[in-house]
Amino acid sequence: MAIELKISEVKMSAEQSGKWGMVIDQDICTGCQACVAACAMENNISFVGEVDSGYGRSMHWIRIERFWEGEYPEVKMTANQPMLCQQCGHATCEPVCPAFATVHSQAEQLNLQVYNRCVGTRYCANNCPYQVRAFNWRDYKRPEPLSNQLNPDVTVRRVGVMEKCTFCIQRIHKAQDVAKSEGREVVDGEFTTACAQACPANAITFGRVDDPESLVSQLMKQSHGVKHLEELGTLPNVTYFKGG
Amino acid sequence: MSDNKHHAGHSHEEHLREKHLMLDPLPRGQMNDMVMESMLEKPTWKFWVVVGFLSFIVVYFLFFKWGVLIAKGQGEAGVMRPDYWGIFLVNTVFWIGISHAGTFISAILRVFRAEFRRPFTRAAELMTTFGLVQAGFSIFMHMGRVWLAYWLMPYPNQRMLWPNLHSPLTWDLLAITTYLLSSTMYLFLPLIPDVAMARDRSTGWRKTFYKTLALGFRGTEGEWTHLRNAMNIFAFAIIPVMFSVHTIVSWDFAAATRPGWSSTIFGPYFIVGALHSGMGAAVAVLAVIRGTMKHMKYFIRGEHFDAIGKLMLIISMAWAYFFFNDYMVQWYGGDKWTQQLLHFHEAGPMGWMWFAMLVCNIVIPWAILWNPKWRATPWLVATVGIIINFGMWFERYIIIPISVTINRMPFTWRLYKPGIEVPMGIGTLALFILLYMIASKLIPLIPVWEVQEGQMAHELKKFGRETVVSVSELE
Amino acid sequence: MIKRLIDWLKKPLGLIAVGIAFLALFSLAAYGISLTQTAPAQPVQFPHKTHVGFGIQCLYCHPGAAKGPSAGIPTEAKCWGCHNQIQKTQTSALLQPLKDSVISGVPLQWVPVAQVADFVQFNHRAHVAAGQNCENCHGDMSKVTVAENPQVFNMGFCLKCHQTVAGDNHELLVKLTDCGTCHY
Amino acid sequence: MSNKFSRRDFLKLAGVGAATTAILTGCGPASRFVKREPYMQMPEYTYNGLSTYYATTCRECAAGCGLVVRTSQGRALKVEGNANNPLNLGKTCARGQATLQGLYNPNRVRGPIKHTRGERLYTADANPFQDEFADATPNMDWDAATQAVADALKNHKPEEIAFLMGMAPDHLFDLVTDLAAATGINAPVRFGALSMFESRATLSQAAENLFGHGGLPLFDVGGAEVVFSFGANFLETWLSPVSYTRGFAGLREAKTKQRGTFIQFESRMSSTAGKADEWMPIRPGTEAMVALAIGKLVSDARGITVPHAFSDVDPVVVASRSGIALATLQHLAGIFANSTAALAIPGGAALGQSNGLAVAEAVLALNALAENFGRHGGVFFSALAPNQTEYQRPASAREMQEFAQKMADGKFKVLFVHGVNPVFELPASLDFKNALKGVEQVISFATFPDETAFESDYVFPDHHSLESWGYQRVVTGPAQSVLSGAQPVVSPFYDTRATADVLIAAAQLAGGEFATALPFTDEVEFLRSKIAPLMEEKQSFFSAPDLNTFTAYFQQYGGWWKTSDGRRVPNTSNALGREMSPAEAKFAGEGEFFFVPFVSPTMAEAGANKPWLQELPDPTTTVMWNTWVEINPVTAEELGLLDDDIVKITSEAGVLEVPVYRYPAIRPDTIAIPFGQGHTAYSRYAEGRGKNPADLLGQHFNEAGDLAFAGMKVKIEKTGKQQPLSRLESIMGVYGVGLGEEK
Repeated sequence: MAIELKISEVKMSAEQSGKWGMVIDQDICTGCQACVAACAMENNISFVGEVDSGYGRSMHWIRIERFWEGEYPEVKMTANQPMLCQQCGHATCEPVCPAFATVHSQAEQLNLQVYNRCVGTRYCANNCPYQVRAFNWRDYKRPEPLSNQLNPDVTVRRVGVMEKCTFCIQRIHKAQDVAKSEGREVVDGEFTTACAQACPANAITFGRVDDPESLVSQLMKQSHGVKHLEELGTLPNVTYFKGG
Repeated sequence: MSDNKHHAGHSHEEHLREKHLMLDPLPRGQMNDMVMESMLEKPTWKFWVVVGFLSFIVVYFLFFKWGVLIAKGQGEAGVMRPDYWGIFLVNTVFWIGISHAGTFISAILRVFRAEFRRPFTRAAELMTTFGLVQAGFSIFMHMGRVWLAYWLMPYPNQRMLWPNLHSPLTWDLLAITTYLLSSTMYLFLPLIPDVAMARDRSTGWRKTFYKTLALGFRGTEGEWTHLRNAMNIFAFAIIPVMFSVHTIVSWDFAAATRPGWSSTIFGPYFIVGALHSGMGAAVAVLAVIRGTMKHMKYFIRGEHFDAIGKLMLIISMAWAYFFFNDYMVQWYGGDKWTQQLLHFHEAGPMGWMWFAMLVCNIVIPWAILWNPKWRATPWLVATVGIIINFGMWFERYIIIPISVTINRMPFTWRLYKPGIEVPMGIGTLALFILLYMIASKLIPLIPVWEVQEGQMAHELKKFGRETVVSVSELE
Repeated sequence: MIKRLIDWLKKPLGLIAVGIAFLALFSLAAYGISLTQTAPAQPVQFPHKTHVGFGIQCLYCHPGAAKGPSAGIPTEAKCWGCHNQIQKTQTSALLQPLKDSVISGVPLQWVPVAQVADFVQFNHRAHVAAGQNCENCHGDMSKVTVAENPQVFNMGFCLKCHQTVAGDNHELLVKLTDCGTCHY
Repeated sequence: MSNKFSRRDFLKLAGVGAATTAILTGCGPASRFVKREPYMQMPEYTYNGLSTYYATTCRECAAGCGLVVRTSQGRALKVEGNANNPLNLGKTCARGQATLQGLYNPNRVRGPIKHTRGERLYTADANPFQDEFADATPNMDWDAATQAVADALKNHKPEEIAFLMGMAPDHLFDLVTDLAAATGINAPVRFGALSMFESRATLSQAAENLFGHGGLPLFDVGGAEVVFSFGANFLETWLSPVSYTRGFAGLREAKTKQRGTFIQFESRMSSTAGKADEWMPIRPGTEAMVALAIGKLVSDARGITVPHAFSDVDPVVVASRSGIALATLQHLAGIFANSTAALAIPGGAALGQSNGLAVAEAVLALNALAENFGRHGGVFFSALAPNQTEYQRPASAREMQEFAQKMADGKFKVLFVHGVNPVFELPASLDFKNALKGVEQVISFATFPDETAFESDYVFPDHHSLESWGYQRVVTGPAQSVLSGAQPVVSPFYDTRATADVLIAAAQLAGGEFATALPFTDEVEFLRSKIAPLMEEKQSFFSAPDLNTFTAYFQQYGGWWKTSDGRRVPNTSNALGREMSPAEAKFAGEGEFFFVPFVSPTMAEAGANKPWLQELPDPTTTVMWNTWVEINPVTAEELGLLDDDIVKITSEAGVLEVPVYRYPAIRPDTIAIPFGQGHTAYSRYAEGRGKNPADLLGQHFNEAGDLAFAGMKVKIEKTGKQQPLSRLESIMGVYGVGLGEEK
């Protein structure tokens, strides 16, 4: 009991700000899908085939949204909007999971998805206002030898399990491990997520939001940053610079 | 049965006796025999054909398809982003709703001493239990990894892991389990005198069966006192359980942040909805029992349909109130996504269902049940009951897969197309009917002691020229 | 015929026969289940206790434990590097598989003993760096021939130690009991 | 356990037990115990569980971006950008990321095969999740294969031997060039569908006409303030997408200057045009006159004499022909005129028309007007790669037509094909497949069982690019002179062999001048001979005292590049003096619709065999796994077409049936189809998926010899059939279809 009490105290104080955050500049995002591919390659995401992907079952952890404004010839494509798990400080997915499979990481201030605890009620996905969770609707097999490229640092999910963007937590852990073995702190920009790493336009910046010196904190201070659906009180940790 | 009682008499009195079971008493022994006869009657070939057909559906559509679902994953069903919840949860809510009627009829009407309840409390209570079984099946079908469902139960483990008590689904599980256990007990308690009666009138394996179930009940005064006390306690205790269950089910939706779901009125709205569908299902079951089983025309009469019909009408009105209340509250909430959703309900591709829901739940009940004559016509009321159930199923379908189509990320909106849920849902319905059919051959569907108790309390008294029904207070 | 068989089965002797058949089937099944819990044999009956007895450090053969997530199985070049110089082991029948493997270039197939589930991301380095000795988890290798797993590596085992280590250090406790520390 | 009870018996019993268990427990925990193989000899720099990173070069397109591949225990795990490489500075595109899906593709050619033309190289089952191999079994060994190549070289006259190679100017191209120079065989021809759709010959020819000197222009988008792009899809597949995307980010990221303005003139909104501030839905064929009109209006706005180049054009006529109002033209000219760093880029479909060369010249002339040559944010000639003396452009479509004609005429007896899939990539009207019949012996070095390999007599599979040595010249993109280096990051997965090794060995076998032309023991020695001269270069990113160290650095850094700016400034003295024709393009074929094929931004020409590229949504339509035709919704309504309706598109060259995507940002008189799908081979992921718009293309060229791929008019007919397109987007949410809000 004592342990739990302490943990909840940490949570109360940590709700003010997250630890890891991201800034996405929609003005320079070209929608090229490099982040989507990089994410899939890094995180062992299954492809689902034509029929299922057309039926809303694709497993992209990050998707690029675009809408249209106006009618031809005055039509405009709205700025590409990469949508991924916002790693909310006060996430709506967390309280509804009956099994604590989606929990808040007190140490890293991320929304975790613990695959092996997930029983597949899909309540979290239902309750996610950003609709960024992907469910393993089937056992999507990777035919041999495609499985050779699986990243050993990321659990391969099986049927019936929810999954979502983790802010490449395996890279966070690896960087922390390396830094610790060298007796120092993780330096800003020392590592980044797969999507930010790939982005040819450098539209994605990842880093510590609790470090005022970090690049991502500096960017977040800019006035044109917005957070999506902030009015729901989710305290998202991804800031968007709108296009134009 | 009432034929041989046709002797010359006062016509009004005669009319009353013909109409009201409570005023048309038969000796206890004769009623016992009638019930035993209806139960032990050798089933016709039709019965076996139906049982065989239902068994096939249950085995193939429910269990085999469930195996397929487990082996291949939820992709076999029609769920996807954003409709993560589909017909399985529609059915869960639907069956829990149905199960409410049993408790309502049995407990609330018992508490309020509604005398017309007496012959069919058993049938209604069975509905509670059997309905909950289907609800349980449905919610387990919904789970992605059902083999790990036991993780939702709090049990001590070295991992320091417990179910999340913030989650409405955990409350749900606790509520439904409580409800299932208490309703089963509440079904069993009034059954004891009847199985004791059956024990004394049967031989062979049935004797052993009833003997086991009767727990040695002999009908002594002490036993009756204890039984009555227990039943009274349960009748009072189960009412809040019943209300809580569907309120909690409604919180699955109301506690979520989705447009159209986070509505404060959902609790009572769901309960009234549950009673609506439950009464409809109960009246349909009664009509089938009355039509197919021997001697049941004596026990279940027009007056019962009339009384339930009145209840259905009132509940329909209450439902209509809550529906429009919910609609208005959401409409005036001014949230653009909710408004989009409300518009989608009526004008979207599933708009027909929204209108069908209103017709089935409001227009048809109101149009038919206001008329006392129609209300006393069993087949008509039963048809209305079935139509209401369609309407209520539509209501849940609109609340779940149709409402989750519209969310705050328009890029993901998609319309739900059911898959394996349909046969599996039919499987649960078949299992429900099958359980009823088996129960009709195993336990007395009419609580004879309760009927007799009522008949003893009722008498026709004459005050001057007026014949008046008087009910003496029971101990 | 069948009727006679059934009649016989109803007699005491028949009942005993049914019982025995049932027991046999049951035991076979139990054995089968236990088989899935029993590791297959190792290609070489590697005597850990002998090697430890010579004073060879764990990290000599499993240097990965101090460097990264996986301790690793030593390469055959490493094994043969020593054994090639020892007259006795050059000809030992027990070491024949190793010799064959070195000559043919087909690696030995070891059966890993200490395993965690694939949804657990275990890092040896952090544990070694935190001062955990190998035997805390892997047992005393100076006592066993073929390596055995002294305990089941389940979550209770991990958590118990994590809690003990964290003690009153609250920040450390949060880190060490965070789901995301091991599961991602 | 007694001695009598042998291990074999034990295993038998165990088997029975296991079977019983499987039945009783319902096939429970399948394999609880695994086997692990240690390294026989572990490289000293590696540890179990720690990754090793190798620098190499991306070969998914010809740009030559540097990669760093994460490997662990002999498996390649993740492709990352090489931060050192000046071309891509650590970034990659989606295709680069998916390279591994090619390396571990389930349908690779597994070894040398003697093959009957037309036979399949893998079974047709297209189940993307099926596990079993179904590939053709190698039926010869590499000695025999080398002998076959040697025989082919030796037994034919030099002029009867031809090499057809991929677009990338790589070490193999140099090797074959050397071989050809020494032995007199035909010089290798390089081609790729991308070069066709990029119209590289046109760009180079236009530069020559204007500046008196050919070469690939480099547009410094990042330094510009105003960018006018005439069809150049530089954020998708054009020339060097990663470096141009970085340039675009520089244009938009207002660090030191105003946020740059970007205007795109294009008949359909490509994903590049989608990022533009203003998209000008210009009528196809009027690009040249619009560019000239803007030039004239800019001159007017600046109050200078209208240069000769722009004097022939009448903006009023241009406005009526192009569909851009005169006021808009003036407004655009104002933007261009008022900027100190304006840039105009010609490219894409604008050049793939009958007057493509005129378009390129007119747009380059605009740059001359902006006087941006050699300036920050202006036009340069791309830096030449270290071992290159002039720009070697890939073959134009007309040259490919001539090549195919020679094949059909029986002029070539032996054809070696490497790194290109002409049967798929060339327009069907060119009929390369039939032309192959005129060649006695076709030897394919295909890594994947593509359409050309299906039509070959031998398939001698090369390693996948991640298993190969090599280098690749960076043709355009960075300011520096760059040679991207490649090295194997994993050992070959199958029994494949480097084509360079095969050719060297075969040349030795063939003897004579072949042997003296390639006096190397293997590919690596050849590479070293090519790299060695770089040691002498000044301003080098690294230097080393001896060749071994130098090559080691070359591998470690993933190539070699200079630290100095190698871009050349064009001589623009005559650029504005030329007479330029404002004539419209001519369109071939009958029909009411302009036809614009464009390269799929996610898949390009060779991505279709990678399942994750198939599942990447197209940036503009979000369609996955299929081909679509973009039709303006108004046109669709007139034709009675809805989304997913299959239409029959007829051109003078062919017929194609494609499902409709009602695309709001395309001219009503234009339809567009992405190129990249429609394979009839090339692995289970590519085969039978979508349609190839090249089937509709006729043999029409512009003045520079590039295919006038956007110079066709086509007819559309409704077929009444339907095929649902898999989209990531919601039709309801994005287009409001099915929400009950339709008119």
